[in-house]
Amino acid sequence: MPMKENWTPTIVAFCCNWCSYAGADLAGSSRLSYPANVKIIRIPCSCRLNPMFVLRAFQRGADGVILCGCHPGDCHYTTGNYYARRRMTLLFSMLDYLGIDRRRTRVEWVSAAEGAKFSATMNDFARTIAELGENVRLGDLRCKQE
Amino acid sequence: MIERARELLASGEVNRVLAWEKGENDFDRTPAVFTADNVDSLVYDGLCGPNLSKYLVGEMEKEGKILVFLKPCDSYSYNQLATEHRIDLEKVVPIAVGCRGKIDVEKLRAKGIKGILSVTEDGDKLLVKTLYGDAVVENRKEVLLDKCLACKGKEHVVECEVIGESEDTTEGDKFGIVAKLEAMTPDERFAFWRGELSKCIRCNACRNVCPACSCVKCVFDNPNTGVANKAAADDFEENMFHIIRAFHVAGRCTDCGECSRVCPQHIPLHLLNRKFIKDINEIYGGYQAGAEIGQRHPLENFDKGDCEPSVVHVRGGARK
Amino acid sequence: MTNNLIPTLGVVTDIRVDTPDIKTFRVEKIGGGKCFEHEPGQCAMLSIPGVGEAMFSITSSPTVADHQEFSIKKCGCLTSWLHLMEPGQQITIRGPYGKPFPVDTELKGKDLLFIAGGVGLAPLHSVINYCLAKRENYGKIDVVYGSRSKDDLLTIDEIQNEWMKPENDLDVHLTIDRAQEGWDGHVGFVPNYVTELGFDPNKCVLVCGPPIMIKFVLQALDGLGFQKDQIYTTLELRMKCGIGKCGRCNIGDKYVCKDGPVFRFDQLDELPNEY
Amino acid sequence: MKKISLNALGALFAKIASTMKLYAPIEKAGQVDFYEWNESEKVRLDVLKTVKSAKDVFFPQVEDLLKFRVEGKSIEMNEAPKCEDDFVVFGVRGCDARSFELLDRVFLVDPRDEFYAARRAHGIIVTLACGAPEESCFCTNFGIDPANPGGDASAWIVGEELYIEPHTERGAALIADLEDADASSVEAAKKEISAIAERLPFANLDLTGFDGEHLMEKFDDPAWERLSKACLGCGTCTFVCPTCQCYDIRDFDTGHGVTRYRCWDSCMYSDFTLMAAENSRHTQLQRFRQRFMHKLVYFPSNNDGLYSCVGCGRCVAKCPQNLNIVKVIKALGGKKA
Repeated sequence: MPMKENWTPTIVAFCCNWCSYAGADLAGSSRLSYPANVKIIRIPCSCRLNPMFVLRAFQRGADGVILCGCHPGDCHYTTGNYYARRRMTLLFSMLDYLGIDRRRTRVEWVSAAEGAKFSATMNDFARTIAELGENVRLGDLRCKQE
Repeated sequence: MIERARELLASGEVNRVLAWEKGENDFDRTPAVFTADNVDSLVYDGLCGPNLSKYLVGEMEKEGKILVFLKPCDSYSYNQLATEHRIDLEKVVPIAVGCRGKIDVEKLRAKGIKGILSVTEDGDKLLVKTLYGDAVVENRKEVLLDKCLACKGKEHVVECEVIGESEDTTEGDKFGIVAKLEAMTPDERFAFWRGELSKCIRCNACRNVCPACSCVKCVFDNPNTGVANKAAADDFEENMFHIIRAFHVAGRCTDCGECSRVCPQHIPLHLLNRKFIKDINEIYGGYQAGAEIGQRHPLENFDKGDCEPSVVHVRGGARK
Repeated sequence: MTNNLIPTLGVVTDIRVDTPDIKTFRVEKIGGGKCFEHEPGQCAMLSIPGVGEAMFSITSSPTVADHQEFSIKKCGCLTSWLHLMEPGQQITIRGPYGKPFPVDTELKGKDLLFIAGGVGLAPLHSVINYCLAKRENYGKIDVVYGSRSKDDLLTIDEIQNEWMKPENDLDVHLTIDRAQEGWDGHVGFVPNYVTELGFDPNKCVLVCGPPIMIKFVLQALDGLGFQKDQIYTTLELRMKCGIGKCGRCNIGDKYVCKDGPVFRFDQLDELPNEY
Repeated sequence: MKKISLNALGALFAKIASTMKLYAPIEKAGQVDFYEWNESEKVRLDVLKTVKSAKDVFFPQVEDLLKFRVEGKSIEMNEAPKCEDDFVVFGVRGCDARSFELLDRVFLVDPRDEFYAARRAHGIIVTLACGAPEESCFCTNFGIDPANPGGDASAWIVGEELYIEPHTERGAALIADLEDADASSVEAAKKEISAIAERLPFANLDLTGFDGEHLMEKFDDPAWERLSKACLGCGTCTFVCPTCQCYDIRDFDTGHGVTRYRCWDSCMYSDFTLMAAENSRHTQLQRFRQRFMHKLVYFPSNNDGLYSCVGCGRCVAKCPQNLNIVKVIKALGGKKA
């Protein structure tokens, strides 16, 4: 598929309510910039992230998907992120196995105090995705036609 | 076997028997529930590929005990279903039966044998009668089901009465093909899976036969999930269905190989499941679903020292 | 040439709240007027793009000149969406589908008895109003209508103010399942009420309601001496195409969308009990 | 009668494909199905049965019906385009060719299906006789002759040559340039096919009693319980079947509009008849019975006794648990009549 003109990557960031969403908030209130094309979706805990959510984000036009949650050990629900960690490890590995670039998926632990880390992570991820180009392998053509 | 089934039926210990019967073709084997009236038509031989354990889930609603015959690999599915409380051990009498690997009629066809009328075993030889004359397959190992080439061994993991001898029919490393795929470039892998998955007709046979896919209502049938559909309208939906199908059974899949056996398009679906098994073994330590009742599987478990998902970025698989 | 699977656009010009879970929607063509002509008992496919399409019986009489109405109970995905709509919303509509009640043939000149339960009045509503508009064609008309409570009685205003007018010569017998404050009418289930009222068994009966009610109404009518070929009902099954091709709404070799939804009970008796 | 060497078929296909679309049995990832032909594809005329039948060509598994765009309270609607150009389906077996006539009885009767009708009007069918029928074939029970498969033109493979006999003008136009041939070798091949067809294990099924007259008797037969026992409720039999025509209509929200599409559905699925409140066929027994009753009783009752089965045997070969229509016919047929 030819690269669209003026293409900018669309990134979906799933953020846990207790740490990473607050981290994003802190980044904003500290006037740290992160790319405008990062769409944040708040989830109650990183382990709420159903693998289907990741796939559907790609279906509907995401070029990269990142999950942010509390640092291991700091989960508001004690252990949620440990489960999420295993699930995402396996899911990302499977996507890689199907030939979908592994750099399009990422997990980062961002605490409520780490506004700077949030901003840096997003900038870095957006740069990576921009280099990779548009996601054509795991998108839904019907959602792209316009 | 029929003898033993008849004995148990006569003693009243069980009131029905789950086993196999002959289908319309001489070589067809269909799962069936027998009672004392028709237990004589029970068949067990080298063609009885179907895994019976999932039928037990439906049988649990009925009164009385059921006798089920389990091949060594089926016993893993049985344990897994018992672990998930989908079968009530009080209502089942399992008997283990010997297995020397099951014959895949499709593989006979792939050998160019057309118009098969019957398949008879003679030691390691197979005598095949066809519309176009007879054929002989020297070694039955040439035409075993794919699942039998990754045999889990001759031991039954359910403690029960055993009838007959088993044989380990493993051929080479069961993760060999997975490893081969991992060694490809992402483009090659993508091309391979697109080619395979684009054949999918969404008949759901892989899902419905799977002993681990025992949800009462599948996400792909539930209109409220937003992903329910009857046909894959584009590439993405094919990918999504198969990723999610494999993911939902990850950690619970015993690698019974039924998904690949039933696929009308011969998509090697077990390679998706086996990838998860291989990853689990390598990252979280060796695990065999269904090895014993009551195991906690790796995805409902964790270790504080687990590696980060970024491990995917560094381990295995050729880089672009 | 019209394509049967392609709907036309309609606009919902009025929404009336009838009961806590039933609303009546008035649908017109864009620019006014009826989307199509229909006969009493026929259905139409309504749809909201992105939500789904479903079959609804047309509640208004064919004699209404400028619109069609649908009384719809909120029970599934599409109906919940319909209930969220506001007037002025466009929807898609296609139809009419199915065979109507034989109002101008078998039922003409007969005494009629309508028996409805809950939202089951919706399809009969069309027939009753049609009969009232052509009153001279029919003999005595009785309506037995029941629902769970007085708040669940559909179009009660119309029943009391229009149907019950003396010049209509139409008897309405209302009942609710359980006694309730502010209700001085009959209390009890529809089948029992039918037995209590004890109708003359030479009438033609049109019945619609929940399956359990229909089952017992049949027993009640049988007890009164009615024959099965005097009793008509209208059925509902899952439909997708409306034109007898998608394969889901069949009962035996009959398709509800094409050969029904109106069936006479002696016809149903010859079909498998899969409805 | 015309003929062409099998080696030269590629040139014939290229010539046809230069003016219109050409569908043929093509191998992809080890399986053969009808796909659009181009020079890089591998045509497999030697494979008797494609996995899916040829009905895809006229009634695709997924097709768009219309597109909506919703803005506020208003809706904009655009009908999907219908087939407007002629196309050729090459290598259809006799059973599949008959299945088109059965589908016509569903889709072309009033009110007719315009999407299907457009494809039917533009499709040119070249059939291929079955050189080596398989054990699962039972088309002869339904009056189909695997040696004379019909269509706009029929082809026979004899040795290294393909003989083609046109039946219609459109069929004749396709092969006008080929060299004329003598029909005698084809006659011999036909005899051979017929001889095998007679020896097929399911060649003589007793279909007496499968008609509208015995509807309730068949419906109430206690054998359904036993027959449906092993049914997984998957859709394999319905999706490989050339005559199954049930479909679903669904909406897909693309984020910038709504696409309404139609796709195959299966009466074997638990949600096939599910409504908001209830399900008229809630057990697998009922669903299993529906499929076979439809093919063997309901359809003939509405269509002058024609069965909605062409005996292609795909379900016989593909059912994961080896349940099939032959088993049903044998269990319920013949008796009582």
